[in-house]
Amino acid sequence: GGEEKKAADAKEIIIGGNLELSGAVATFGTAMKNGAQLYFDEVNAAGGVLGKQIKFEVLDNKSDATEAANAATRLITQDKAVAIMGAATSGNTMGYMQVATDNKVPIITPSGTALDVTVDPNTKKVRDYVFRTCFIDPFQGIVMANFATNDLKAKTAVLYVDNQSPYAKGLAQFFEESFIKQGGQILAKEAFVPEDQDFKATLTKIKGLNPDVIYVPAYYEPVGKIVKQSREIGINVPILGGDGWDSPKLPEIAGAAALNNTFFTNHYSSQQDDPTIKSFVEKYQAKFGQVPDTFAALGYDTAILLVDAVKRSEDGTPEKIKDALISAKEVQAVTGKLSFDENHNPIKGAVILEMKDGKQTYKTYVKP
Amino acid sequence: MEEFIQQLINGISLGSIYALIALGYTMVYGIVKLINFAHGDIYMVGAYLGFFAIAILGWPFLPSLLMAMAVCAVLGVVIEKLAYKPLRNAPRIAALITAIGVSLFLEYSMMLLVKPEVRSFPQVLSDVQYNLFGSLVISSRQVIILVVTIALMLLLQYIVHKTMIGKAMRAVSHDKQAAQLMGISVDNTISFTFAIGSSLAAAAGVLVGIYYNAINPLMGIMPGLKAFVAAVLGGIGIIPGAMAGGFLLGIVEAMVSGYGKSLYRDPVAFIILIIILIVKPAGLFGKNVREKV
Amino acid sequence: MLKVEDIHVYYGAIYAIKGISLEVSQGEIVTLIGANGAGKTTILNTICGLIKAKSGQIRFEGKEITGVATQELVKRGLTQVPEGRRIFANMPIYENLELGAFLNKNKKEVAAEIEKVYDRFPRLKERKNQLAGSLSGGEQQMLAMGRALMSKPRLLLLDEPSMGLSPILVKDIFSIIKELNQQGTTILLVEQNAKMALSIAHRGYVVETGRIVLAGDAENLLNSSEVKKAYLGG
Amino acid sequence: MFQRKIGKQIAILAVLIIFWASVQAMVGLGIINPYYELNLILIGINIILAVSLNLINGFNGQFSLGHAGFMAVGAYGAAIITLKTQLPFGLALLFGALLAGIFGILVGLPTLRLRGDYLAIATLGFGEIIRGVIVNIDYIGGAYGLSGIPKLTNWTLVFWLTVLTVIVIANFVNSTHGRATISIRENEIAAEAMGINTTKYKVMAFSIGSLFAGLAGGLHAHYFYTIQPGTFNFLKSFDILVMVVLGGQGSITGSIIAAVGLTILSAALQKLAALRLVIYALLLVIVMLFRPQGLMGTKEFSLKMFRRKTKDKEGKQHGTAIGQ
Amino acid sequence: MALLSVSDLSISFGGLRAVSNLNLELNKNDLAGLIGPNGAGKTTAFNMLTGVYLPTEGDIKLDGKSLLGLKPYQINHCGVARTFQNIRLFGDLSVIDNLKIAYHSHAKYGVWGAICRLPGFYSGEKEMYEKSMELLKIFKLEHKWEELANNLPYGEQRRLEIARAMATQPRLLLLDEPAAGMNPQETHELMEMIHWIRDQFDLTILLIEHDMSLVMGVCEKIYVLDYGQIIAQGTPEEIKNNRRVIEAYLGEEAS
Ligand SMILES: Nc1ncnc2c1ncn2[C@@H]1O[C@H](COP(=O)(O)OP(=O)(O)OP(=O)(O)O)[C@@H](O)[C@H]1O
Ligand SMILES: Nc1ncnc2c1ncn2[C@@H]1O[C@H](COP(=O)(O)OP(=O)(O)OP(=O)(O)O)[C@@H](O)[C@H]1O
Ligand SMILES: [Mg+2]
Ligand SMILES: [Mg+2]
Repeated sequence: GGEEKKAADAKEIIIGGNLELSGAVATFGTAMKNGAQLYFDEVNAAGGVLGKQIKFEVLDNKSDATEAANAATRLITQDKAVAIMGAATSGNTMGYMQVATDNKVPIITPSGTALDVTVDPNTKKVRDYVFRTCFIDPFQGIVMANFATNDLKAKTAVLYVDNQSPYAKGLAQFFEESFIKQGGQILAKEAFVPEDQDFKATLTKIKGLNPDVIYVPAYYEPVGKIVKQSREIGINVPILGGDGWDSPKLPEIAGAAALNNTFFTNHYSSQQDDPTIKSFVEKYQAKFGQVPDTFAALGYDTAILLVDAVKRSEDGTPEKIKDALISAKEVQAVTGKLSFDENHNPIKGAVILEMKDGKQTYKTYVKP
Repeated sequence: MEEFIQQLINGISLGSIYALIALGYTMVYGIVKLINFAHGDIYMVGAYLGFFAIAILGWPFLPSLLMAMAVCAVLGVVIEKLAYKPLRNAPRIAALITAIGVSLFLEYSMMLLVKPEVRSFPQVLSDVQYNLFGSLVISSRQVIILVVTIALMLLLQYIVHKTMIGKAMRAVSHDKQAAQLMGISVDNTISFTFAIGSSLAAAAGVLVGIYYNAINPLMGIMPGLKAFVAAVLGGIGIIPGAMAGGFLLGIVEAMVSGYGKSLYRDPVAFIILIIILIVKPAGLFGKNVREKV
Repeated sequence: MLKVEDIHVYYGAIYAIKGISLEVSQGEIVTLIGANGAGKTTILNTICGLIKAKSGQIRFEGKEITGVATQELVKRGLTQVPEGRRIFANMPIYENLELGAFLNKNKKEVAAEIEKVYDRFPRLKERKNQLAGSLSGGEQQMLAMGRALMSKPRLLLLDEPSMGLSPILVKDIFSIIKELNQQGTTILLVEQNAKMALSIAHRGYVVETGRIVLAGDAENLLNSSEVKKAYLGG
Repeated sequence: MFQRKIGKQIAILAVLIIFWASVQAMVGLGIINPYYELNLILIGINIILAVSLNLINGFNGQFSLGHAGFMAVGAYGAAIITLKTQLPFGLALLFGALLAGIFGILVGLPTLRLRGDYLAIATLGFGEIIRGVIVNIDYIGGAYGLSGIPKLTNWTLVFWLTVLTVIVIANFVNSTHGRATISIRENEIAAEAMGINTTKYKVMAFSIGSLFAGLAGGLHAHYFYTIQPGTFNFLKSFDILVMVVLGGQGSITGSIIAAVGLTILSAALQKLAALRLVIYALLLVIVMLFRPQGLMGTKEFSLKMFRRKTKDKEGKQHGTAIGQ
Repeated sequence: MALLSVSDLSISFGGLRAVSNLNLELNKNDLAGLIGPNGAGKTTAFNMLTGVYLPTEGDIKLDGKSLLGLKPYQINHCGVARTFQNIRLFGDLSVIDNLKIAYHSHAKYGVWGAICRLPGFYSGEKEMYEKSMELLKIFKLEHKWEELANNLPYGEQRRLEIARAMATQPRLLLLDEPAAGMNPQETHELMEMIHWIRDQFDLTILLIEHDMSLVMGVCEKIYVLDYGQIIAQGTPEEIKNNRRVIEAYLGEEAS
């Protein structure tokens, strides 16, 4: 019966959310959901797109790849979503992208940075229906390696990675390659798991190696503890990281003083004078009572990209939305003016931020 | 050599946290024979209560700690009355599943209540780094946690083995009906056990929250698991065993990270654990008492 | 002293006690005899509050005790030596005895009581630091008796105290029971060993499948032909 | 007696074929959409997991918390074969299952002298070791996991393999070997004294259980395109354990009912995010409070349960507490 | 040659020498008793005979073959079966399953036969069922075959334990207090049964018991253990009148 009802005839446009609302990375998924919801609400308040309201249908994938596939199947076949946003991690995105591809529904992961998400590593072909809003691992890794060699004059480095996160491992890999290519030396590769509380054993070992810099591509919660404990045991060298660091929580956990002499790559700086950024930060704070982190910003931007694509698709069908995404041009978003390259990765530059007395300060901008 | 000692310090400091949580775990197990999987989550609730008192109400450290302990003691007793007591005569595994249920309930109702994000404590306990013999570093908080752990271990050991209520606890653990025939109130004794166990968990939660300075609703899962491992390693139900197990686990982890590959820390730690268990099937302190036939 | 009136007890769907009334007066030894599964243990457990009766009344020293918690009854001077000993296996003998006097907060008195028990059962003194679980069956029975005496009960319920004991100890146990009685403890004794039980008891009840089928003076029961046939081995 | 068994078996087979065919038809007609089909497949996989864990925990009375680890071995074993060789899917599944079974023996032999909670910790540790090792092997994808696994699992395959699992385990359990296994749960000392080689049967239960967990893993890997070490952590083992206990330890039909029920419940609550786990947790506690022995206890669900009320004794065979 | 010969068997638990230098000889078809005060070491001796405890010294030979170091199940396969002082039935299983489990070592089909339900399975199961029912008849439990073992009254549980031991088809049967908890009537029936199975199955029986009516009534030879040592052995008459036994065990006025 209702099977035939096409998205085009429906009263609402259903956009799916396949996000981590429970389980290990529930924080990320929740922030993304908030960010996206903020934008969808704005759009709906302004009359919606294509004359329809947007309904953001979010399912919890429990931070698990299998559940992500489960949720995607439901969003597509039950809820008739025309596009899906998610998941927060590369792994969970990879868990469900094949479901979307099989059903020809475009998906955008706000923060799945692994290369393989959009490009099949075996065939080297781009995955038609998969997009992302964030950097890819190589870009951030390389940018930071360059910064370490050129600006910090580092010759030796230690990698300290979240062992369960493909994101962290990806960044580390490209940092390593690029750093070595420029004549640097990696003294050791160490790992932790995100639930760890105590890092002192490994840090003691790292201290003994006496590197020029330590690269810690990971999310802010363990990073905060790592920075704090490094300083406690007397490691004073620069500590470097990626966009996972961006959170108002970081200085709270690590302590402002400990964070001095740390640097990380990011999409934008919440201190930047850009009006888009300013208004986003204000609106988010008004609605959710806290400063947005990267995940919230990426969720917001993903929503912008999706709405833009729906608008340009004219009929709101998944196929057309996909085409519209491919042709997205300079869409003004919080994390930059976004377009997609041939591998469905956003073309955007990175900023390098330095933490000074608990504040992010803008260091340099690196063009894509 | 110096690095080795530093790693030993790191291991003991990490281990004292496992031990601190394991104490309550092992005591409840010893008396009620229940693997209280919710223990790690009471630890989490304790941390949040401490956070609430210190960060929101602006209370000083000690009253906050005591409040968290008291509230969690009540929470533990309530959980026992509602979820475990009706299952006293049921198969042990039923209570275990209920405990898993309670654990999930605490985690996710807290997630709804306080949101999933991390919180950090204001700095209430001053933290001083001491440098010993040049480059050895030890912090005042590490010392505090270690001292608290040992003190609580001794206190618990005293309560369980030397006081009459402790003897009652052991009697109840062995045979509830026979204990009643001695004039012991089983309900009160078990409530007391849960109250102590839960307030210990809360104390651990507040201390660890302040020490690592980050708490979230799922923070109890891993330490809960590690503490359980520590308790088993030491011989579950045996109070000094829990402490030894915690220290051992901490030291093993530190040594593997420091001298082996941190990439393989958890697998190696577990392999060592399994080997220890194969050699000592009842844990380090457990006597492998054969059932009298 | 104890008055049980028409109690009915169920284990789930199993109807174990089908209306039993009995009475024990101050200073008496009363024995319950009956086959396996007749319901003797159930009666004792109901009296001391470990099982709840579906209906019926139990009065102890004039006060209604139906539904009163076991530990409260112990306080009031009623305790039981349970079937199968139920000693605390992972505690040494002396701790078992200490627990017997759980309600007595006077350390000196407790110590004196323990000495009395040791005098009665020297074997326990020899092994006072041994874990109770590794004692032999007979040793455990002695411990169970001694432990119950620690609370200085006025009414003592004994459930098959002679089970698994060597003949010499059986005699000992029975003479101890008699002696206890002479020193003022009222005793309700459940026994398989009907002959011995009736020989020290004042009165007896015969229980069969949850009902009392015969009651009377111990001597009469000992000589009744039905009892002889069923419980005295011809 | 033999005749009657054959009659019964044919009847059961007929019911199964009818069930399978009607689902198949409804899938074809689109009455069962891919989402429902996915859940049917999940149900099948969960049944295999629960029934196989029940053999270890329920029938043999050993407390294993490492079932997800064996599932991981099967999943990776099978996926590697399909991804890195040209061998057919059937062989891949078999390889995964056998590999898990071998791991079962390897884990079983040294750890079976441990009892109760000590065994639980050792098996849990084993599951975590497997995961920790997989995370570090780049050849099999490391933390990324393996992706691009072809979708070879389908409803028909899952259905018949679930049936096969249930039959094999039920037949094992309802035989002298099964009784030997159960006697260890009941009283190990007595079992040993009655001539039962307890080590042999413990290892057997462990390896058969893990073999089927491996099979479930292989099916899982080839349905969801990708597998990651994180999927097989101890929380997954808990999930399976919950199914076993909820259904009744020692009841195969209980495990089946619980696996079906919990899978549906999980799907039904999907929209509720954190609230879903609160509800799930409450349900878990409530069910355990009202039925501590699990839904079925150690009994099996059968039509006889209804017949017995009207027509006593007559219909009974040499049926026992173990059930038929 | 003796069926069972125990020489200088000793065991210590920590400092406690529970059994010391125990010597025993049982010939085929003997029906012997092992008595002694509580804690004398009788059960411990059984535990060593059946491989539950490893003796610290001494040897146990069955038909000339040493049983030392064998696991309990291996000793059972050699033909030694036992009952336990504290009943150890498979409580949540039916009466007949308890027996079928004991028949396991004589089962006629393998694991594959079971899983694939080969014809051998059905005939094997049928045989086990029939043999178990036969035993149940002998022990007057056939009407309770479907009952859970836990639900049997105590006396019947004791009988079932003996029946279960018999199902392993032993040559030597060890009974630990088989009459405990039975009333005189039941004890009397048990005595006759022990006699009967000894003759019927060509068994050798060694039993521990405190009920003197049973021991004196059924045993042809009695060993008395005290503090882990044999203090007397002989016929019931000799034992009854042995001063040391009276002092240590029977008590005065032993009629
Ligand atoms: N916990 C229980 N659950 C179910 N039924 C029980 C329980 N305890 C006892 N029964 C049943 O209640 C009846 C009475 O048992 P009880 O133990 O009181 O008998 P008894 O006279 O003490 O026997 P014995 O001489 O063997 O000790 C028996 O049929 C027994 O099977
Ligand atoms: N595992 C053990 N650890 C320590 N002591 C033990 C152990 N097993 C038995 N004993 C001791 O060995 C002695 C003999 O015990 P055993 O059980 O053999 O006695 P028994 O002759 O069977 O007595 P009963 O007739 O009372 O059953 C006892 O003193 C007992 O305390
Ligand atoms: Mg009784
Ligand atoms: Mg004995």
